[in-house]
Amino acid sequence: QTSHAARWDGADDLPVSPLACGDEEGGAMAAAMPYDGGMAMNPPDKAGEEITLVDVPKLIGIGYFAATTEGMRQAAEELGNVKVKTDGPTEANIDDQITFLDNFITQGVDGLLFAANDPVAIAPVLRTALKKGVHVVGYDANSEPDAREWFVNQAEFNGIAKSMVDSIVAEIGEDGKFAIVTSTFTTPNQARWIAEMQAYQEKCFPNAEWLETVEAQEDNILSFNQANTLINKYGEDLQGLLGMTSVATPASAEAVTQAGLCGEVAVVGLATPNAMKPYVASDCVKSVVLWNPVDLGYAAVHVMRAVVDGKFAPGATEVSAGRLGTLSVVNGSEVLLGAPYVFNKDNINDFDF
Amino acid sequence: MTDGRALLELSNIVKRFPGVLALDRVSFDVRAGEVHALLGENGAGKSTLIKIISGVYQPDEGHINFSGNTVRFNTPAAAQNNGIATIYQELLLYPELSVAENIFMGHAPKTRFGTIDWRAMRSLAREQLASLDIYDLDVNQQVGSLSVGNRQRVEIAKALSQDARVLIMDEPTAALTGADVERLFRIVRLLRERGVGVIYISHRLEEIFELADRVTVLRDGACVGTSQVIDTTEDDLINRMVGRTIEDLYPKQLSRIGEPVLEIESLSRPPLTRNVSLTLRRGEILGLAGLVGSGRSELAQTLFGITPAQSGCIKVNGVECLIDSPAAAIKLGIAYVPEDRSTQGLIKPMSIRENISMAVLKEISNGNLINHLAERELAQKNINQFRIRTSGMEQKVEKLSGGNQQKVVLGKWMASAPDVLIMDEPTRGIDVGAKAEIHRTMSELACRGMAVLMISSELPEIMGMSDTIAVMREGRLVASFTRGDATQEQIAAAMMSGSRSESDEGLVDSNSTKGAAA
Amino acid sequence: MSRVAPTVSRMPSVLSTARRLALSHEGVLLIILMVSLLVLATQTDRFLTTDNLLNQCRLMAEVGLVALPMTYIIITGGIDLSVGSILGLCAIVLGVAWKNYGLPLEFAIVLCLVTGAAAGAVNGYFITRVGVPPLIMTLATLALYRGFAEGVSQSRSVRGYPEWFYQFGQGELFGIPTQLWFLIAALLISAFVLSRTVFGRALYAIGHNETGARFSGLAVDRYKMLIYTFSGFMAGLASFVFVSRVSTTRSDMGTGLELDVIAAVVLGGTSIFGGTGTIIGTALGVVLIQLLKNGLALTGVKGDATIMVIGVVLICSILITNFARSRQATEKPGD
Amino acid sequence: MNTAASTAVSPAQQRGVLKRILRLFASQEAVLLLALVALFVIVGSINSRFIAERNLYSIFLGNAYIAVAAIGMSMVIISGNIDISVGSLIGVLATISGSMAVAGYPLVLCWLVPVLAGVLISSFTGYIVAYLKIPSIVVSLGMLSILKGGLIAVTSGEWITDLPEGYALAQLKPLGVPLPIIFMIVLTILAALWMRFSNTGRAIYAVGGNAEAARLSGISKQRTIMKVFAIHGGFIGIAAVLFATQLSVIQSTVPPNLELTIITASVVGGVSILGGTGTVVGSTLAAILLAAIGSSLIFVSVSPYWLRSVQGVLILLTVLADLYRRKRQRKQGSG
Ligand SMILES: Nc1ncnc2c1ncn2[C@@H]1O[C@H](COP(=O)(O)OP(=O)(O)OP(=O)(O)O)[C@@H](O)[C@H]1O
Ligand SMILES: Nc1ncnc2c1ncn2[C@@H]1O[C@H](COP(=O)(O)OP(=O)(O)OP(=O)(O)O)[C@@H](O)[C@H]1O
Ligand SMILES: [Mg+2]
Ligand SMILES: [Mg+2]
Repeated sequence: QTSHAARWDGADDLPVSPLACGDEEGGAMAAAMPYDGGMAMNPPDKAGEEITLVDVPKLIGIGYFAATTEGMRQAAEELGNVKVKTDGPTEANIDDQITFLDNFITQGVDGLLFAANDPVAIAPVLRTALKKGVHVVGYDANSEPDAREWFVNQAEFNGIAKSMVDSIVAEIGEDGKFAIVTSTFTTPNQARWIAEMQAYQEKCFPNAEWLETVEAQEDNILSFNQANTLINKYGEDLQGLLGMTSVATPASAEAVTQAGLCGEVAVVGLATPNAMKPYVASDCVKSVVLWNPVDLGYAAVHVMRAVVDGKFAPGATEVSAGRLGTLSVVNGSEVLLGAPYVFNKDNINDFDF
Repeated sequence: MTDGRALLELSNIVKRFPGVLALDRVSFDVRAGEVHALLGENGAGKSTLIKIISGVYQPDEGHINFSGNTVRFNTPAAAQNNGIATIYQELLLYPELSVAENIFMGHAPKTRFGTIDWRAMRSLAREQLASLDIYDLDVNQQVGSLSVGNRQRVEIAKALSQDARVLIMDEPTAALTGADVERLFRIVRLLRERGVGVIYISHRLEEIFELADRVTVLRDGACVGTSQVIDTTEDDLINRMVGRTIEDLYPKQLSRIGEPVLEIESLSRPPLTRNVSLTLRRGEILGLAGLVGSGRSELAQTLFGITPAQSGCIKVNGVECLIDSPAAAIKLGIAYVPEDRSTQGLIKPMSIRENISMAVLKEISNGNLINHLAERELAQKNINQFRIRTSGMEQKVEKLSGGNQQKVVLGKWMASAPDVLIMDEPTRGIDVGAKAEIHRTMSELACRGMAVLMISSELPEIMGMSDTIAVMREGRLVASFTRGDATQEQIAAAMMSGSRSESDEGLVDSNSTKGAAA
Repeated sequence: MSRVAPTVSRMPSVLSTARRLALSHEGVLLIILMVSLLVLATQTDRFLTTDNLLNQCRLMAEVGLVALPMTYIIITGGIDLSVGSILGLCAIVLGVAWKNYGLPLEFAIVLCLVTGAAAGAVNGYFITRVGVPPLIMTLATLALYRGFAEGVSQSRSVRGYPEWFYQFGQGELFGIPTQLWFLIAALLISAFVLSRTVFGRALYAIGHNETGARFSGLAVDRYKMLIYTFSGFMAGLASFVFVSRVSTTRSDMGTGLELDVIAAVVLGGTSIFGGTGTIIGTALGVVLIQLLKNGLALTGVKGDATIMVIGVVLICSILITNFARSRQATEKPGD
Repeated sequence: MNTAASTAVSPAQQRGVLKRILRLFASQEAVLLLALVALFVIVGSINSRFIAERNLYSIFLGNAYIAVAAIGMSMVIISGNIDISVGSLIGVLATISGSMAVAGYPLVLCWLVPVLAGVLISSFTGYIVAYLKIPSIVVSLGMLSILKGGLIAVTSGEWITDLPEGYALAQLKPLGVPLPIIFMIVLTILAALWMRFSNTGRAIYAVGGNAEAARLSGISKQRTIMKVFAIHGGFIGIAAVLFATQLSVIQSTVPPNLELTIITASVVGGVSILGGTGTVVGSTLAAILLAAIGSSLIFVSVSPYWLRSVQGVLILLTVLADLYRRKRQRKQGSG
């Protein structure tokens, strides 16, 4: 346990809730919480009518949000009465994102979908939207609960943390040593995942050693360089690398491959299947953790449609989401997409995003 | 030596600038093997004419004939390729590059493979400087660290390093002292022998008589006439230039010299100011003579707080004080007219009005607010007093002729009404008419109790205007004379005496061995 | 020569004055602004409404505040790339001083402004006394100050400010967003100082020829020190407004701000080589960029296309001014 | 000034040689080299793995493309210009290269076309700068937006995967040395020689040092700037290919802050932002130094939160060391 790892607490002051160790589903959803989301004020009744939605992801122009956009397109096509457009800043910038949302509220839309760069910063503008009768649903990265109606949660933080840690431990053993490559320490999702991972690891694998965490932006060559530096710094001490973003994971895999250390340094991380296929095929990477971002976008549109149609109101415990079947409500106002998915050599070729 | 046929011929050249007709149907020619002088008041159009020849400007009307063909030089490169080399009035060098590179920029010697031959370039540069009798310049030195005089020498070497058929020199001697001027003349005569046509511009009339074969006078952009130099006299030329005769170029009024205002004692800022002691009194004009690089400007800048002294003491009105910035100097009533007007004296892209008020901004403002009315009055007063030729006070200074720019610098500092006025080459590039005017003003100011420290490379000016003459050499004050005591020869001897020739030889040796070692 | 052409300008005919104004860069910008306003207004009726416009003012306040001192700095031929990082640092100081050290929020705000000024003064000190070129100095502090922000905050955000604090970023005064008052006041003062005072004149002189300005006895170093400090201070002010607007403090606040600000200033006609530029131009530049972003978004143009349009406008506006100037220069002797 | 020291011949000769050696050591390159060596020695003694061959390769390998891009950038800056759009350009060119590879074009074309495209796009920038006389910072700021917006509009951020076998140029290791390192060294040497021994190379210094003087000595400013930008585009193209082929996927986006990294390498390498001085050797050394600093801080386990501050301080120290050297030199020069 190094000194910096000790400080991981998700950069906010929320408590961590590690799931139970091992395979037992002990951490099944806690008791139902009352609805804590917000409400659109006197929205026009558009039940069954065509609606226009705008999706403002953290940033546009990266693979992950290209996939969620694709999911939204699929849902819109399937539903037939939804039009959805994606637009947002070109850098993950809290200020620009707010500007975009502001503009869309002015423009007048029926619903806003968002993935927040900062849960608090985005809240005022979302509240404005609710006040003006615009429905607001988040996905991927949450805002303060009362600033939106529902949040489609791809997987709970502690669930992801458990999958990641379980996967890496499966490869390097319960007393293995590993390091992490993340985007930045201020990115909320990543920060929380790391915090949950640490809590889970301390609880379930106290002998595993967490060597270091490095930042690498959303830049793949920087990620590659950082992974290389970690490999060089720790030598044989390093047994595993965890990539916290869909950029860092393939870059770490690449670094391991180019260093000729496949099999000696395990790579596990969040990533999209397409980027990981070569490494999984070459057996350098055994497992990749992710939900399906296409499904995430798809679910978000379905949730929004259900809200507009009045079929999904506060207090509901589940919602039906097209091909995904029914999704359950957790934490008061979150719709859970499901447990995180672990891709491996057997199933990775079934996915294309 | 003159074969009578024109090498370069300009006919009926017209050039207009916004608001100004700079050249009005001027015809002019140079023959192979002659020195053709071009004279005229400040702003008469001399520089414009030669810039047309060298391809910087294109004429609005008229044509140019070069060795029998009508030509049009659209770029300076085109003129250069035709063998026209030019020394411009404003020094145009690359401050970050070495002396050698400055000399050969654009036509560097090449190796067999077509790449630049640095070794040859350095040795050729050394040769070029040696042919000008310049041994104290290191060809590897950055030009940015040279004094104006030395930069002028580099500029001359640069022009002479090209194989020129026509050599144009726009006031090449403005920043040079006697010996350097002599050397330059020797070279010009040599080129003349070789059949080069030389166009020579200068405001020092005696140079015209020494060097030129023919002379053309421009006035208000029009050609007043061309004549053989032997057929004319100085008065005649002046008359043609300014339309009147100048009685006395040095109208020195003897003033009452009062108590000391500026006393300096063993002031040092090595390596260029060493142990200088000097006293400047009210009403006194102190002329400071010296060779290029003798440290006069350096001393002035030390007094003005630009390069504060490292030791010694400065007393103003008897009170010892610390001068560590120009602002401090100005507060003490010291003003400095710098020698390098382009970078130090003026903010060229700004208007005449703004430049003239620059040093007295605080005085003409109410608190921090600029009083535009007062500013305009001040500018107009200066334009009238020094007869600055301009289309108005809003004219950008960079659009003025060289001499008129110099007048703006003078005006700017005289406006500040200081107790001590330090002037570094004050009449550089100023025409005879205006020169007399400036000398008169200087003298008047002295009579009213101002103390003037005048640095000049023109001995006649030093002799004509100073109450006291001091001579600097290698950073030290080496001699001092009172008005009337000294002859030109004595001063010149004080400027040069010492080990100059010996150390020159030493340098030649080390230079050539370095060259061989390289 | 000095047959000075008969000066038409003595009798300033309304027409020629109007033409001169229209041909100035500010004129060109104003025309572009008007045209875009008109075009955008015909595309959507949600654009030209008081609500929308006021809201846009809220959004552009931070860039606007920082752009004013940046104009000063660029006029002197310098640049300040560290403004974004100073903004981040100040925001963190504000948050951390209040939350972690328990200082009263009012005091934390003052501390935030002082930090900004100090950060700017450090830039100024190295630039004037040590002689580090501004670009290099601020490139280094761009990394340094951001690093401080991360270090001090340990990359944690600070939230949960008291309600009154949000008044500055989210509230209104007489129906006008609070920060717009700040912006307008700062704008008027800076414009006045630049155009009327000795200080302003000195900035132009320094930009054109620093040596010349120094030889004229202007206190060049002091002025430069002042403007870099001012720049830091305004970044601090902007950070306070920003934190108040977005209700949170993060160490990555203001990332990339420097380019937005420089784009606005340059679009406003301030020459990057120093010596020319006006506050009015900068104000127009800020407004034009903000309205283009907003208007294009409202008419359904996507973000990627919008930034392309802004790139084109940036180049074209300078191109048009250059063209107008050269036309003016060649026409003059003819008439 | 003539000094008494040059009386005897042999000491002067010795002094000449000594002086030349000293002069060699008193250059920006030497300062950087010294800093680099110091860094390796200090960090190597703390953690010997830092100077292991593998880590040295990693440092060079992952940053070679930055060094290559910095060569072109240095030329642009020496000519008195700047290019802020390099990051976006590299993103665009890498995407072009990858898309062509996936579409099945011959590999050689996939490597060459981006270089040509780089030359073309950059020449376009150069054309606007040189012939339409718009300051390069404005043009490249505009180009940055245009290229970035265009890239997003075209790819919407889809990664390029399934790259064909053999495409990964940067992963080749002829003679055991990774190709990017070879590229970096060879290109730096070639560029350095070219800058020193070619007419155009000198013209770049001339135009950057004093454009007016250059014009009057028959050097065409326009053509020189065009050439500089074209060549710069070539270097950017090569950098983009190295960037694209380094990993097995191409992230078809603009790498964040890449332009600042490249410009930092140039200016820390001693290229004066005012134009006229600097060398490409310096910029390459600086690129390596910056990369080594980044890596070394991880090796000595600087708290990740304070990492960026330390980096900023180190950059500043390098700059200050150079400034100090220059001051000393100036003092000696006048003595
Ligand atoms: N680029 C320009 N734009 C506008 N006016 C100009 C420009 N260059 C010169 N002029 C004007 O043209 C006239 C002639 O200037 P020129 O430089 O040829 O004078 P000159 O004879 O060389 O004077 P001096 O002896 O002072 O150098 C002057 O009135 C000057 O103001
Ligand atoms: N800024 C500078 N940096 C370094 N050396 C300088 C600088 N200015 C002048 N020098 C050197 O100082 C010496 C004396 O210069 P200074 O200008 O004081 O002499 P001067 O007598 O006024 O001669 P000049 O007629 O050339 O102006 C010159 O040899 C020059 O090389
Ligand atoms: Mg002239
Ligand atoms: Mg002098």
